[in-house]
Amino acid sequence: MLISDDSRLSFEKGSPGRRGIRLNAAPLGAKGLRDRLPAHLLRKRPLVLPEMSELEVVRHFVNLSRKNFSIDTHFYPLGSCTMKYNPKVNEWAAAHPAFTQVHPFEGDDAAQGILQVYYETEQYLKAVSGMDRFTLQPSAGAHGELTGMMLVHAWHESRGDSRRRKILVPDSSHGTNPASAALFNYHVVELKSNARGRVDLDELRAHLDDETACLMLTNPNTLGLFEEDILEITKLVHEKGALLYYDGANLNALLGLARPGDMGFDIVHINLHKTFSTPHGGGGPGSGPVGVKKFLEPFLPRPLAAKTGDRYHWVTDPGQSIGRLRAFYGNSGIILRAWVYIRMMGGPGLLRASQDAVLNANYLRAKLKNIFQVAIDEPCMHEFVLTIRGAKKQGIHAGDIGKRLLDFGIHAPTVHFPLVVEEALMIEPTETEAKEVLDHFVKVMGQIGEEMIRDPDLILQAPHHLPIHRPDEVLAARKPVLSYRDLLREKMLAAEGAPVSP
Amino acid sequence: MLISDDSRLSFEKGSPGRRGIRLNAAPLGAKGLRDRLPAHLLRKRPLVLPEMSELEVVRHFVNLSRKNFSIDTHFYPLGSCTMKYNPKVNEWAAAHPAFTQVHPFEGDDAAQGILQVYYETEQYLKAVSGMDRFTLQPSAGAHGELTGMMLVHAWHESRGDSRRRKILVPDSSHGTNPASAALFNYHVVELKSNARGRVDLDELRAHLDDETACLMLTNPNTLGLFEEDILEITKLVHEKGALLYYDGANLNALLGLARPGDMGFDIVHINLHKTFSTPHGGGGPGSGPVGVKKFLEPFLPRPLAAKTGDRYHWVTDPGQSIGRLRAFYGNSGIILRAWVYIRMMGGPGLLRASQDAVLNANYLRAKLKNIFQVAIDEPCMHEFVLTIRGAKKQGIHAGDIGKRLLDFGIHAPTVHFPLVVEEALMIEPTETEAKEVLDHFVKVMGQIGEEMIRDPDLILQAPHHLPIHRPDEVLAARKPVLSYRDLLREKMLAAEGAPVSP
Amino acid sequence: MSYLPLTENDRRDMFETLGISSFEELVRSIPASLRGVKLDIPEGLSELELQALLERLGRKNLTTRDCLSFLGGGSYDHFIPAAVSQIISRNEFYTAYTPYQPEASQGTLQAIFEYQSFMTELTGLDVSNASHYDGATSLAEAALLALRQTDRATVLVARSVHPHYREVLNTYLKGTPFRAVEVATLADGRLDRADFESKLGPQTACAVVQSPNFFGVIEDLDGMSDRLHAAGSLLVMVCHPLALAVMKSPGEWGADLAVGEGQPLGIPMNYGGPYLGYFSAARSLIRRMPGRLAGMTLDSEGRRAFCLTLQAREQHIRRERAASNICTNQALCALAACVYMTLLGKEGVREAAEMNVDRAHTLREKIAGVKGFSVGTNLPVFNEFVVRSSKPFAEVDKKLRAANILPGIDLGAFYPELRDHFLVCATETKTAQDLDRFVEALKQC
Amino acid sequence: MSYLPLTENDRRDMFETLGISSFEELVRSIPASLRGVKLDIPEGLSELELQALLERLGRKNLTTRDCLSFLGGGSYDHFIPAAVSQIISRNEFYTAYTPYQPEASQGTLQAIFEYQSFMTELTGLDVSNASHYDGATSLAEAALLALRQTDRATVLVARSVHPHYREVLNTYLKGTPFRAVEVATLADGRLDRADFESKLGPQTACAVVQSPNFFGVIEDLDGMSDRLHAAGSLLVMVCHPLALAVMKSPGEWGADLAVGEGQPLGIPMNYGGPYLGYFSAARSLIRRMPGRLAGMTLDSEGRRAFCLTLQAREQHIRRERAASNICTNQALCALAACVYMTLLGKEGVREAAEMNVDRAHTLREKIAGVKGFSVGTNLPVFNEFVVRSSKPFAEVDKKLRAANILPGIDLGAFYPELRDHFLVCATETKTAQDLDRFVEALKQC
Ligand SMILES: Cc1ncc(COP(=O)(O)O)c(C=O)c1O
Ligand SMILES: Cc1ncc(COP(=O)(O)O)c(C=O)c1O
Repeated sequence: MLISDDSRLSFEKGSPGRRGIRLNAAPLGAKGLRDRLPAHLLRKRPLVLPEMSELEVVRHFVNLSRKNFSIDTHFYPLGSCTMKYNPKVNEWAAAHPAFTQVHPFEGDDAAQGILQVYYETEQYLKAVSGMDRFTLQPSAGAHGELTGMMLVHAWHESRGDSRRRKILVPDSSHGTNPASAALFNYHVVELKSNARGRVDLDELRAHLDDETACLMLTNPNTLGLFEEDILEITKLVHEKGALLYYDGANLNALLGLARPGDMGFDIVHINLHKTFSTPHGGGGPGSGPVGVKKFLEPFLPRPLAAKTGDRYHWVTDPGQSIGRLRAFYGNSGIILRAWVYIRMMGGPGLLRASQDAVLNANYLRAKLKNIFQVAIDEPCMHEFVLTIRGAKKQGIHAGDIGKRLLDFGIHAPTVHFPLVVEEALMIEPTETEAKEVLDHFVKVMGQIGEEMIRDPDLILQAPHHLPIHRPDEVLAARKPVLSYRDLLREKMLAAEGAPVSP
Repeated sequence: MLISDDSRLSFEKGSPGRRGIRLNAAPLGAKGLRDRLPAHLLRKRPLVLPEMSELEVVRHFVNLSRKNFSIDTHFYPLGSCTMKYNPKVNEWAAAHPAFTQVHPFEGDDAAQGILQVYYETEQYLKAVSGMDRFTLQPSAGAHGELTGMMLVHAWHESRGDSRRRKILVPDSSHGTNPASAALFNYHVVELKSNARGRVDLDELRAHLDDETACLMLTNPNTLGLFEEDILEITKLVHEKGALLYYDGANLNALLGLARPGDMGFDIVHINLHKTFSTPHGGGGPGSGPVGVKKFLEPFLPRPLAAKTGDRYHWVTDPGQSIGRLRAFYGNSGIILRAWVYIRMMGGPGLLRASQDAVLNANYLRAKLKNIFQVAIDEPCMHEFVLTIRGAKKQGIHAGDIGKRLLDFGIHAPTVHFPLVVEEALMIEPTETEAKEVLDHFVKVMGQIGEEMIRDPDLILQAPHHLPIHRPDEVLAARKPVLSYRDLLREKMLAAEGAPVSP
Repeated sequence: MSYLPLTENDRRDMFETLGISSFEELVRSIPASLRGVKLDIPEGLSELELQALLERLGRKNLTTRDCLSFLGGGSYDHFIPAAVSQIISRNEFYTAYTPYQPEASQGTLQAIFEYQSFMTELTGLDVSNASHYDGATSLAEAALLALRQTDRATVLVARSVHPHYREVLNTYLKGTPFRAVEVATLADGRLDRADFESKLGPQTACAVVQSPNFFGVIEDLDGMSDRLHAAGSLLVMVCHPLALAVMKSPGEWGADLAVGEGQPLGIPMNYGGPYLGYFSAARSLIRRMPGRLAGMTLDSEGRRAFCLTLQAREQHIRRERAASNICTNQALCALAACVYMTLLGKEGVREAAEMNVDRAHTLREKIAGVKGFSVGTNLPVFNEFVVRSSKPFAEVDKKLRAANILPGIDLGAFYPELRDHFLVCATETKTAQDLDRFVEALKQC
Repeated sequence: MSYLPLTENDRRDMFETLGISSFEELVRSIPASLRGVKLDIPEGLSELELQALLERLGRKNLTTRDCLSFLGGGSYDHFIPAAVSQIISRNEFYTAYTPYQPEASQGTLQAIFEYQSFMTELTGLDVSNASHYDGATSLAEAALLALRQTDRATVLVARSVHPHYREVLNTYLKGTPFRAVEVATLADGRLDRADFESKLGPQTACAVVQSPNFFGVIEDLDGMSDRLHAAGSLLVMVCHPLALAVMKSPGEWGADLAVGEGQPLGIPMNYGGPYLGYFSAARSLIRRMPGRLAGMTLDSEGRRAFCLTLQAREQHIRRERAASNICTNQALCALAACVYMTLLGKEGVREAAEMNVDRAHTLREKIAGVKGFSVGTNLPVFNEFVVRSSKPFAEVDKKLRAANILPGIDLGAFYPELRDHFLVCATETKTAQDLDRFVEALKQC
């Protein structure tokens, strides 16, 4: 048995009195804890924590890790997530003590190395995006979007224009776009896409008015399609005095091919954890730098990285800044990885990366359209969307295809959006996958296509070869067990005869 | 599918022209390779090497790793191998650039840190073993044994005694003991053990004579039994003018409990990769320091670590040294790990380690004797041996039990020795395993005990839940395919109609 | 051009499959006027060159290995067991995405569940999310939650809350109908309860108190939550998580929300990030909680299984009606904290916390005896405290840096009234020799 | 006392199971006079203390990050891709034992098989073992093999073989009926073929030649193997493995055995170890090969499988009749070499080798022009060469160290005739600036 079937929590392992890491807690001063902190400031409720040896802890987590799919073990064509290879030299750099062991308040002169990384990363992002200035504070894409909304607001406010409370987003947009606007108390208006999955110019015109603060757009959009009318769109929006926000989650399609700044976008965020190869870490951390055109620079969060002579430093003049978006400066370890990636790839390498990402996606699209329906069958950019709405009569949903893929050691494509496509499978191979991997994927999809006809149950019951079958998500939400204490409570209730949950 | 079933070689992956790591090979000088090296010194036969992207390489090896059992993923009670936990701080230390990036010829003053580690490790090993001086050159236990044979020879030679060509080893000894003696052209005589698995004093007396150079002994021996007559044994041997060599592979039983030096041994090797927690690395590297009594010090390999005032340095005076056993000084990275371990454990911790190792073994012995026969049912030291000779009528061998254990996620005990016990299962739990793990093991062994009666085939066909079933070892030896080129050749032959091997 | 596996042959074959003769045919939907980008980015380096370059840059950073640092103030130099980085560097952890496919992510999901368990233990509250960006943004989201939950407009924030956190909160509220009102600090560093009382009003959604606060002081919040709850408001606490191993927990103080910076739990200082915003709440607030939650359930065969749950709060389901916009969080940092807590365990966590209390108080006593320096207060602290210098702090700082010591954070930069005060932090990493060396150096000032 | 999971409760329960009341009852077989050991070893440290201590010791080593080093001579500062250590640090690799249970060790076994494939490629010979301790011991075992195979008594060894290797060989032969005879080196560093001819005799089991030899010179071995084979002797070559990517291979020269140090293939200098002895041989010698061999076979269902094979050569089966006593080898280092070769691949390995040739020749040309220094020869080298100083080398060394440069290895320490000669090594890690800095510093001498 290679993968342990033990699903006990750390809390359920170990033994009372067993020790993992111990410290030499002998006090340096003459007094003990109770002399230092009065009783009423002390914790009463005892901490329920595991008591495990270091070996037990290591085995626990190593075995947990072995239950995961990941880029380094599996093909992971999760659309919109750009699951490209995370180069190992990035990890080496980010783990280097010369960068990890630096305190954020050491002062600029004591941090010239990392400051240079901040500064140069900004220059590279400017080059890639065509924007004029960046803040590297935002910690993820959604954080960048929120920053963007604040910038939009600050700009209109600065011009005395406070009617603009409306944010337009296409119905194909990622959930964070409307959510970010709403978090900032903006009013969200969703634009219906046209039959070719793009922004419908008439629909846009119909909703654009002098209460419109901004249009948020992903380009290529979440169907992997480039907005051909982009120049017309940005012109229309600008004419109405609104701004344009670019969700850069799909920038991996465009490096060196086209720039949001040139398209007319005013604000851009870039996901370093997508386009610039930093790892997803099981959900984070990421980094979502926000770039703007010159006229918005005064509003950017402070501090900003700058270089005077040979010296790198932070500029803290408040200007008309919207203020700070997080403590300190940014996710330095992620920014450092992105810097390493950009230096390794170089300009020509980045262009090639996008070209190959687009080529890989189109190749898959061409191969798979013989088996499944492509939502919008045109040349795509870095990703494309299949629809399996035809299989609904057999009760098979897109999610089921995803589950079945797991059996073959392939991660499921994105299935929870874009909402504009029924039963969507959003597939993004990225440029770091070899043609052989794509061909293998096509073969597996072909087999699944046959199974849909021959043996739908095989798909509906999938996955068959993983540590668990499908979890009961309804039960999880109806009776949330979210911590070890919840579990203990549930067990107590069960012992008292209450209906059982896990 | 969590574990890939792909068993292709790296050579069979990738694609011509694909690149992993590239270097910027632009020459600094004016000339190219062919101007530097004349044609007749250049390689003609092209290198057949993989052409893979970095992601492909990472996936290849990560997936390979996932096909292994290891301490960090599985209980590994492999007798005689002391598969104890490998502390992570050891690995941190050994990977520290301040130790990895040091060239062996930098000179003593540039290497005071690592020299201190060599020096102190020697002091600790002296304390643990009761010996007077150590060389840290030998790279493994067997290398230490060979060193020992050379020391034995040098000693006798130095006294003008050149008749002594006989080395005595018990029949329970590890294969390296006779092999090391033989490698040095010594004549090996095997002593039959007595009914209690120990050295038979009469047998010893019968073979001891003035041609005997040395007796090699493991104590506790490979049955996990302490040689109660050890003082008598060493006395007898010394009286005959022969020396005593201590194979320290089982020293994990004795830290702080008893010392080979006190028992009368003249030469000792210690396996840092067993007793002192350094990892086995899939077969190595290890380190096998050799310690001697004062009178043998002049013969030790040079250089030796020394301290003068506050300064650490190498002593290179040849003395009557047998010479050098390897290039440079030793497996520094392994020695450093052992040093860290000793510093972390401290004297009392080491004693406790041995006590717990002995307790764990006896606990298992007591529990398992209800299921299987213990070869010599007495209190054992750090390990013990079961015999399943009773199951031979069902065609079940010790090895089959080992294979069946794999199905339960437990590594097989040692089954290929000691040769004195028929169908032996040599079990060494080590002190780093928790009681719960031992109890689980007992439960599994109980189930296997039942299967032996109920369903022997289940055992004979085991393992059932691993990436491969039993490999055909006869085929492997009959038609050795030992490299990718061998495979290509086999394939060519097969294509030409020759009988097929893999 | 590393990392790109397509060979010229591959590209040719793929072009053929696609029936195209040039890449351009694939990107015809990009208007021609947008093309022809010239990327002003230097040529790629080999990894050999990159490694050398990075070493060079690294030498331009001063690390806490190279000096003796007493800097704290939201980023702490705590001991990190070697096992932490070795575990979180498992490829299967760090190269996985958010665990949307539970069958293929039981490792990550169970680890998040355990992380949530640790944070609820420490905070004494009922639920914890899977992480937020950092302590500051976590606080901002907590305030937004309170505003929504109470349907009120004001957030009271102690002036002793980390200045960056207050700035971030203000940023989040700017342009909204909501605002933050500052509650004063007493001269000894404690919350000014009278000022709090005077500002508590019918529009108060919550009060935000940090403890240990930015000046290091452990607050006595006796009666605070009762007062707030009686007024229909919530109590939000910001805490150093390791302090909670010994300090009365937010749950015990009656807090409704506890947020803060999880960096002390096994995460390096990293020049300020990536860190770990933790976010815990009372059960009643669960449906408004931002961020991901891992829950325990059963699979179709009745086996224990983990999955993301209550996703109806989240943006990918609810879009503009979501509880928050957060998507990517700080999962790997949460894993580090989880591993750290598991490794230290019940006793180790307590030991670590006690050592901080010991080091800080011991050092404060020593500095109190140095001429030219005085300590603001003798109130209990966790691992940092305020020192006042009779000389300009810039001078002190310069002298100590020359002796390779970073004496602390200039408080004047954040609080004009605290010119020549500095914040000194001493964690469990400091030895008796370290403290003595510091005190000796101060004496030379 | 870390790492010990038994609690007092556990011990009590286990004592009960065993029916004992004290540990002593378990160890009664140890004579009383042996007991009462007092371990003179300091109390254990916490990991926090240990980390600090190790950092302190580390600062007492001079690393090649801190200086510009031109040291070679059997240990080389080569570029190592970051992926190597990340892969070999996989818990499943480094905490596994020798793959005796093939079903539970396919990962290690396949990796060894691939390592063997790489070494046979590089050496051009038929088979490679799974590793030996280091280059020197690998050579000693090769000589023993040749002695056994030919049933002869003498090994001819070039004086230009690494001095440590020759010492080790002598150690291995001392006390046996066998002996090593030195073959002279010409003034320009090449093997003295005339001396070889004169020493070749009916008792010659083999000749051992290193290329590039200890002086850096790539030997021209034209006719050598024919000559030896005609005499019933074998040719043993010792080679820098990376040099074999461009240099005529042992197989092509007709060698029977190729051994040497695999450290250049992705293994750090580690102050001399752990390294990697590689060992390759012609197929006819396979049954006498020392060490482990991984073979490819089929499992009972006909699937490809790997296992250790030809174990009848080994000590655990054959005991005193084994081909060698080796058991534990350098498996993890072999894995590192395997990963290194795979990462660099066909082109990368060649590029790395060519860069060495370029750096060494370029530097030699530059140094040849510096007054006070002369280069011994213009013969082709791989990455090192001999420089003669007109001043005492100790002075040069001291001056360059003051400029933070390690100029090379003092050859006088190994060869009395080479006083004030030093061995300079320049690998692919050296840049144009590095070479210039070195040359400038030499000019200042
Ligand atoms: C199109 C799109 N926009 C925005 C986001 C949000 O980015 P983040 O997860 O970094 O907050 C995503 C993330 O999946 C995305 O795919
Ligand atoms: C009893 C005994 N002696 C000697 C050895 C040989 O040690 P090494 O493998 O380090 O060469 C072993 C190794 O398994 C052993 O168990």
